[in-house]
Amino acid sequence: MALRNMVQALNWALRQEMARDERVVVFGEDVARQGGVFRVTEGLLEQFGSKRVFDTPVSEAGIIGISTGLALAGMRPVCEIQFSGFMFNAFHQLGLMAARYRSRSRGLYSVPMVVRAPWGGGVRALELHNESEEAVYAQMPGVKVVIPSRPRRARALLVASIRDPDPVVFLEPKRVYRSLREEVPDEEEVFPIGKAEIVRSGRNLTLITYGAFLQECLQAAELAERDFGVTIEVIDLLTIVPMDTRTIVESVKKTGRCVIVHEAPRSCGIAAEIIARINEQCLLYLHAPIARVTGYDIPYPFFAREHAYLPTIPRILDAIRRTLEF
Amino acid sequence: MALRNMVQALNWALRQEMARDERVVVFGEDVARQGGVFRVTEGLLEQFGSKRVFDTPVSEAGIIGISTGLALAGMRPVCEIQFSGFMFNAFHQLGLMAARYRSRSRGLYSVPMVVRAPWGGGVRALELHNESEEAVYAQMPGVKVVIPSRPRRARALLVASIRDPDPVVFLEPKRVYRSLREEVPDEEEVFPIGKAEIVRSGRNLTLITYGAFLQECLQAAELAERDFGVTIEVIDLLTIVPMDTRTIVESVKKTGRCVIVHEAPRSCGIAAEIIARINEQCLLYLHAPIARVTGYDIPYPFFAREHAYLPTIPRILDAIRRTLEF
Amino acid sequence: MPRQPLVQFQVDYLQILDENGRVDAALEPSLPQATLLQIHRCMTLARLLDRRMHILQQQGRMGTFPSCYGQEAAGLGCVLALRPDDWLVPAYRETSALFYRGLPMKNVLLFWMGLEEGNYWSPQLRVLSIPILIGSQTLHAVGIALACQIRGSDEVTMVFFGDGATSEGDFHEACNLAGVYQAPVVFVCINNQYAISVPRCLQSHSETLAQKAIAYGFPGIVVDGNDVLACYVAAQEAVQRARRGQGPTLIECLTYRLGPHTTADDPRRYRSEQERLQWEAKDPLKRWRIYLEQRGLWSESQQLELERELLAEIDAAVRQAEYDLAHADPLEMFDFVYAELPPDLAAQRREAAEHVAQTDTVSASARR
Amino acid sequence: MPRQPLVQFQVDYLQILDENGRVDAALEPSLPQATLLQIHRCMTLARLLDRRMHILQQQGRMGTFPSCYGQEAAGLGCVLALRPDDWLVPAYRETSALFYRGLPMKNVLLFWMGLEEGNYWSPQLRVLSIPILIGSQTLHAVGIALACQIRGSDEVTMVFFGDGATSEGDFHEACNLAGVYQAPVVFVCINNQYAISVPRCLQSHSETLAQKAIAYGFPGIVVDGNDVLACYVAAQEAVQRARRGQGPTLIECLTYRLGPHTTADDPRRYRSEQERLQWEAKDPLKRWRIYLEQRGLWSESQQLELERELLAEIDAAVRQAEYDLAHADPLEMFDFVYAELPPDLAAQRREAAEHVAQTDTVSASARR
Ligand SMILES: Cc1ncc(C[n+]2csc(CCOP(=O)(O)OP(=O)(O)O)c2C)c(N)n1
Ligand SMILES: Cc1ncc(C[n+]2csc(CCOP(=O)(O)OP(=O)(O)O)c2C)c(N)n1
Ligand SMILES: [Mg+2]
Ligand SMILES: [Mg+2]
Repeated sequence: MALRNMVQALNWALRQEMARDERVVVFGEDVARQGGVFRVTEGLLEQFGSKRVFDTPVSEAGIIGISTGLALAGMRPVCEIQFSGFMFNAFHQLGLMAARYRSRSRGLYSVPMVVRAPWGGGVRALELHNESEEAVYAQMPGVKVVIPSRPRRARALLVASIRDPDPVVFLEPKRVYRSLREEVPDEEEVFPIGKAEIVRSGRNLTLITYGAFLQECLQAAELAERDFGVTIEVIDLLTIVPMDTRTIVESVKKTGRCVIVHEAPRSCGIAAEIIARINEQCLLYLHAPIARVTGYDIPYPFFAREHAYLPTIPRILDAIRRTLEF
Repeated sequence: MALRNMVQALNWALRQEMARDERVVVFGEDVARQGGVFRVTEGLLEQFGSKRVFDTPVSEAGIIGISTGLALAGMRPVCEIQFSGFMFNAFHQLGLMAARYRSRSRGLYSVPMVVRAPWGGGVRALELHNESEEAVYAQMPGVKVVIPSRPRRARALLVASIRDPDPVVFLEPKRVYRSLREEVPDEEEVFPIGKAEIVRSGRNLTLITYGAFLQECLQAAELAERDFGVTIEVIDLLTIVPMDTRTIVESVKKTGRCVIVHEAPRSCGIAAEIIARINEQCLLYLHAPIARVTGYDIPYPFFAREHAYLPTIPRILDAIRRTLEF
Repeated sequence: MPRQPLVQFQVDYLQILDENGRVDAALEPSLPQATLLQIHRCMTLARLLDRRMHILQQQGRMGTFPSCYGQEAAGLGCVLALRPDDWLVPAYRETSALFYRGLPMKNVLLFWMGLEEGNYWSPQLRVLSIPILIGSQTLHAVGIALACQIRGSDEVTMVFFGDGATSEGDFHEACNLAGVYQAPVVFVCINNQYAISVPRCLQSHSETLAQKAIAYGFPGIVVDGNDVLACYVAAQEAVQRARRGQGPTLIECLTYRLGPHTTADDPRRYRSEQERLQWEAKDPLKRWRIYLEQRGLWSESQQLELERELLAEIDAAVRQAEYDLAHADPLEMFDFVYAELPPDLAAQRREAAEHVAQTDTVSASARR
Repeated sequence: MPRQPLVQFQVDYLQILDENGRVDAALEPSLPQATLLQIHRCMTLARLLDRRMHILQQQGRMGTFPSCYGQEAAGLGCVLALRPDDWLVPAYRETSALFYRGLPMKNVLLFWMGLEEGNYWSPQLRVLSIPILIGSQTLHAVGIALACQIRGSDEVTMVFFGDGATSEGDFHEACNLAGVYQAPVVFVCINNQYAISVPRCLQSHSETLAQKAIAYGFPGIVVDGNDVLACYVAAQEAVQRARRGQGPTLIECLTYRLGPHTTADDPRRYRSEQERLQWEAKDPLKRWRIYLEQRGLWSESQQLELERELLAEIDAAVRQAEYDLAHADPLEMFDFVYAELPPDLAAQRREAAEHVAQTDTVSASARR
């Protein structure tokens, strides 16, 4: 075991998978010589050479498009979009083309590719470098979406994504890239796509999140337990699409109360979908409305105002309190 | 008053607005000489000339992008995307650029444009000609989304959209383009963006929809009233973003039961958002889980299978029955 | 230092078999007789099938579909230059080329009858699914070409697209990436003069579409797209260049869609009958038949025999396709979304199953 | 008919003031003395501000920002050719050009301090907001140019973008549409040799970026981008062409980013010090100063005086910007999303207001 931050953990996953399977190729803007603007792909060029690790022009639709072609022809592309907001430039290639080759060809063709992208806000970055567009993928059937929150799972889920037979969008919460370290085993580790994880168990309220806000949620849970004399179950979704409804529903059946936290705009976000599923599968277990602590339905503000946009521990605590007191 | 189908009603709105305001220009693929593949823009070239009505190359990002520029410089562009699925090619221009000029420039610039697009399925069209991508726009703050269901409102809402100071995505349910006629007054008529309409009032269940499925919902409501001895309130959303939550919540407070119908994939769709809002604002009024009758979380199938994908009157009836019997 | 010329470029035009069937002997490629006849067969089949599909469509037995009438030569001529293990990425009008490549007619029928099964054929054909999103396939072709390049194999990828497609960002990004990586890909633009109603001159202000290659640093050439031989020779050159590791080529095939864009289209709204007649005189099939006859390879009676045979094949294929259509299970739409059906989607499948079964009875109730 | 040349093209190179400050008298434009001095002022201010911002960034008083060090001439030279009522669509490194145009320094500071207020200036400047999405602004420029064309006014639109931007689909669609409509727009590519770490040769396989214009049927030209005079003359020609209704032009300005891409970047990872030194020798400011001195317009003491003055202006602007930053109301982020705040969004604003107010106390509780 070694202590690794998320950047190192992801780099480790890429190294191991590239060594294990020579069909894996890595490319994107500034990923080769530069090693990625966040250094996730650092050293890969040196280790695997320029045939398997290469830079691209500034061309997001191109990156997703050639990635699709590489996958169609039997490779295992792992491409990078420099910031996930720039996925918008390639939504047609991803959502209409890559996501549907399997169904449009009735299984003759498939697109086993991974699209990695630094995702989310909170790092004082420029406009359009802070997007949380994950809910949009839910309306692009055929893709899977994974968002790790901590280094160990990040590594194990990236491995699973690379081995997955379908296109996976792998969103990396850049705010935790280097902010925490975990034991990440050197040996191979895979965590299944489609499984949420109960990272803290409790009886009085289910707190659901994913990505960077897991940290705030864990802290809020601790504070709430102490201040309100309850226990809180924290679920880390990890896979956003397809969602692990069962883990959610079982927890809510037990706790009867639920708060959901994400950075993305509220309307039609992931929290809305979770609420809808709880409504469908265990409405009568609810003691209180489910609360959403999310980004607002406004463009992510330039960074001087981002602290007012993003969920905070006080906002989460407040939602927990209201839900408990309801 | 004249009986008009939706194509005629929209054409009428365009003619009147172009005559009224010379800043209005109309363009898109095949909109000028051809008059649009569905003939919505028929005759405009002849009436207003090639400076104000023009064809474009096959270039969706280009269409939305120049439309943005035209609006920035004080024009009132009404562009057409030939089928709404091709909006994916321009999501970056719409969601990241057009939608945000007002906020990124703190009101110095604004983008008063309308993007029209035939939308939805059910007409035995090719792959990618049947998309219902409306929920995606909810994650692009700064745009408004309007989806009319019948000719009269279609006309009045298109007028409102053209006069709106912000970008409006105007989605036209192609399945009802020519399938029904209504009295549409010759004189100017405007219907406000942001208002839902109760098209049938009732006490036992709220049936919410928009677009082409209003017809099926009205029929299902009638059948349900007769078969189950209840009355059903049918709400036509008309504006999807920003949503008229108040009308929904008031209705559900009264009926205590709700079924939502749309063609789009289920997860993170408009129905999910409606459920979330009801959960937040009137959970305790609910007598039963809210039911979703929607497209499935799969790519819209090639047309031989579309009948099994789309909501049907039996599916709606079934959801109504289960919700009533819960 | 004054203003100086920095770079210069030229784009050529190639025609070998002219509109009257006269061949330029100096440029004439030597193709085996069997190939010459196979070309004729594929072009004739494409034309006959086009007519039949038009009827099927009018009878409501098929969806709207794009006619390939008048364009039978271009794609086929280019595809002649490929090896069987090369990749072919079609647009939606290269029926004759697909037949040459071995695609069963039933696939074409099923595709336009609205079944994904139309895109299911032998992987050995190395033909990618028919794309609907204009221009999108050019990027997939570059990706496939890169896969071959990375693996060190010498397969070439050929991709087709229309004049309209050249306006899309995807086309640009594909060409640019192909240039940068010197990918073994051949871009073939089937310039049929229209994108639905929009004429070529409104698609781009450039004198030719071939010159767009200059923007990416690789060669472009214009060929008579109704001349199988010119298409073949230009493609052969491009394929060899790609195979030798010398990068991509853009071939612009000048042709004309003699029919409507699709069965839903009325071309009289946007073009003159006179224009159409001018192009009809350049019909690729007529020209090819003269060429064969001049070489003593073809006769009127052979033609009649061939048409009889092909019509019978078409009848059989339509029967098979309609049988498949009638027996298609709607619920299979869930089965090819992911390699494995996720649990929640399985639940949606069960939900759909209830309604597919119920439909009859309940819709009967709806009709009461 | 044999293979024939069909079309031919040429792209020129233009330099007037060379690296050593020698001017080509035959090509030298005649600019008023005041303009020559104003150019010097704007370039010097851009360079000094760049340095100051670097310090502010390291002190945590500003976000990461893109340096314009070494590129002060290109944009400014081109903008000289515009009338005040022409439109300017910048990328994010044309600071000197924006100053020439009259943009207050405070705006530049606020923008990189993370406030939308940085993009709020007088509408009379006719300068569009600074774009972050690479290449996207080229389309907005074409739209603005079309608006002028439709209204029958003779304003021209000039748009800036980098070498990297030419790879984006948006750039392609913008050029293509501009060509088709013969829009009065001038495309100016600031080719600073890198897109972050990716060198020009990996951005496109074309010999020049200017030749991309050929793909759209309008002229392209390469100029020495560190030579204000060459940029001005090429832009002047292009602007006149556009104003006369003769359509767009693509100008490629060859320059070099002497600093890092942004303050977060370390250029040593991807380029040699030697390369940088070669380009440092071509510094546009050094060259301009020699030119002014040779014309008897500038002296060492004037330079010292100017720098003192500009540094004082910078100090004042930083103070103003930091004052504005300190007084910015976070909740205003709701107020410019739509012209009118929709009811549900107003509710979200109220929700946010509670938390912005509460933050202190509750976060204190979180710290307990
Ligand atoms: C991205 C996209 N935009 C628009 C369309 C609608 N559309 C279908 S065919 C067509 C014209 C394409 O013209 P061209 O590329 O010349 O091909 P052709 O039909 O002439 O063979 C258009 C605009 C589409 N299918 N995809
Ligand atoms: C659409 C998009 N893709 C990627 C980025 C990330 N990015 C920021 S600057 C840059 C390089 C741009 O290079 P160039 O156009 O040459 O401009 P320069 O920075 O050299 O002035 C990239 C890739 C972005 N901002 N937008
Ligand atoms: Mg065409
Ligand atoms: Mg650059």
